[in-house]
Amino acid sequence: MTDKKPKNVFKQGAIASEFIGESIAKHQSKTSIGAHNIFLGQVRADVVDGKPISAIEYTAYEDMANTKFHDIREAAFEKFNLTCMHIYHSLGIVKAGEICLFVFVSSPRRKEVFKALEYIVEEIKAQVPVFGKEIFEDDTHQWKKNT
Amino acid sequence: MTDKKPKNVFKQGAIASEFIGESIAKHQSKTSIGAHNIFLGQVRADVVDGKPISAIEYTAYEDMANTKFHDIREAAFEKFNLTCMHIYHSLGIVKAGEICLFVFVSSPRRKEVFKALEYIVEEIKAQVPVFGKEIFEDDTHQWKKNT
Amino acid sequence: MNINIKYFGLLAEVTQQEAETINFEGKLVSELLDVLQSKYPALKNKDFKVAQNQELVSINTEITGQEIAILPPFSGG
Amino acid sequence: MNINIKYFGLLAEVTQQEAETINFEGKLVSELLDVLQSKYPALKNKDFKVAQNQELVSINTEITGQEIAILPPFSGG
Repeated sequence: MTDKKPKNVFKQGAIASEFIGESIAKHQSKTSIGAHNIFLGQVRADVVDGKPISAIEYTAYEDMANTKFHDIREAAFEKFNLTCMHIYHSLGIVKAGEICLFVFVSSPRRKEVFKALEYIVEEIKAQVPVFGKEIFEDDTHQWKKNT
Repeated sequence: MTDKKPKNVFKQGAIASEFIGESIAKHQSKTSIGAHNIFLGQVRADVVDGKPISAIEYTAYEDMANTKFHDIREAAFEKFNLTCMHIYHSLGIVKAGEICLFVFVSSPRRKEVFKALEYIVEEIKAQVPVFGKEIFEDDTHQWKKNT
Repeated sequence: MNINIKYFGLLAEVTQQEAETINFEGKLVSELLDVLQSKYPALKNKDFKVAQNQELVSINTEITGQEIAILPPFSGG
Repeated sequence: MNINIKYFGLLAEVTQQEAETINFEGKLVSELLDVLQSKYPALKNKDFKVAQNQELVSINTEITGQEIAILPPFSGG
């Protein structure tokens, strides 16, 4: 199913593991699905100049970001044989070890979900105006760069 | 981390969504992880000659299967930069819509998890002696064939 | 020598058992399969692989193991 | 004309604000950037993209929109 209007992909704070479990449970009534593939982005406690990152604070150009998420979604449904797709991204503070990105695709066939999930995640990293401020334990910060 | 001895990958019956959520939660203390990728195989209610499949009953040559799962695990750790890997496969009855395979890989970097997960799932399909009996609502059956 | 043979999936249906012990005096996997296919003619039309000591082997392999498994196409996941 | 300018991430730090309205009499994105870089000299050394009406545009694009966003490198996920 594709939605015609951009919906809000952002969630305030970290994405809870229970929420992910419940999302999986909701798909068990869809018996045409044979394969799910889930990507989770987790905040790493990278050490920079001896100081570990304790959290990332995410901000976004929200309207443009939701439009881009929508475009990525539509393009993925166009390219791949998908039954469902869900994307959630955090805004605000997400601590090291917590989850900041949850992408969930489902299809009758496994080959489709592998291709689709990698496509969607790479598109999100490249196309969506979200900005991560990496905060150290001493309250200094640096701006996250995607590689 | 790699284990030196094959462990039992099989679980009796379907894999619960709560179990998956809890597995994700357990990884939040591992703050070197930046990306998780999860594959879930779900039993499809395919219709054959007008009859829908209501469940799959899985059997396996268990000792050989656990050895093969172990070999796949070791090979994946060798090939890819992974922090963790978990594989669970159902035995016995799994109803349409329920989950029969759960593969979970984690790494500092996303590129690694995409390559690793697809490798592991394809290897499981090709190398592990597990057999699915597709059961129709009228209690007739046919033997599952992987494509 | 006595060999333990295990049958799985469709092949356990065809042979109507999951395991049996047979006395085998030959040398190669192919000879053992001749014996089994005489005993269970329906095996001839089936697609299967043979594992010896949990490793797949070709029909030209010498039988050295005590445990032989007759495996239909794998269909996990 | 009046243009609403939004700044994000590092660029909001550099300009010390998240949004402002400026009166702009030029035509191209490049001319607007000249104005902003005069106002905020630290912008000159920064890597950023410009979005007009939520689409990325090049510096040779004509300004037609009321909302321009100055965006540092994306770092979602």
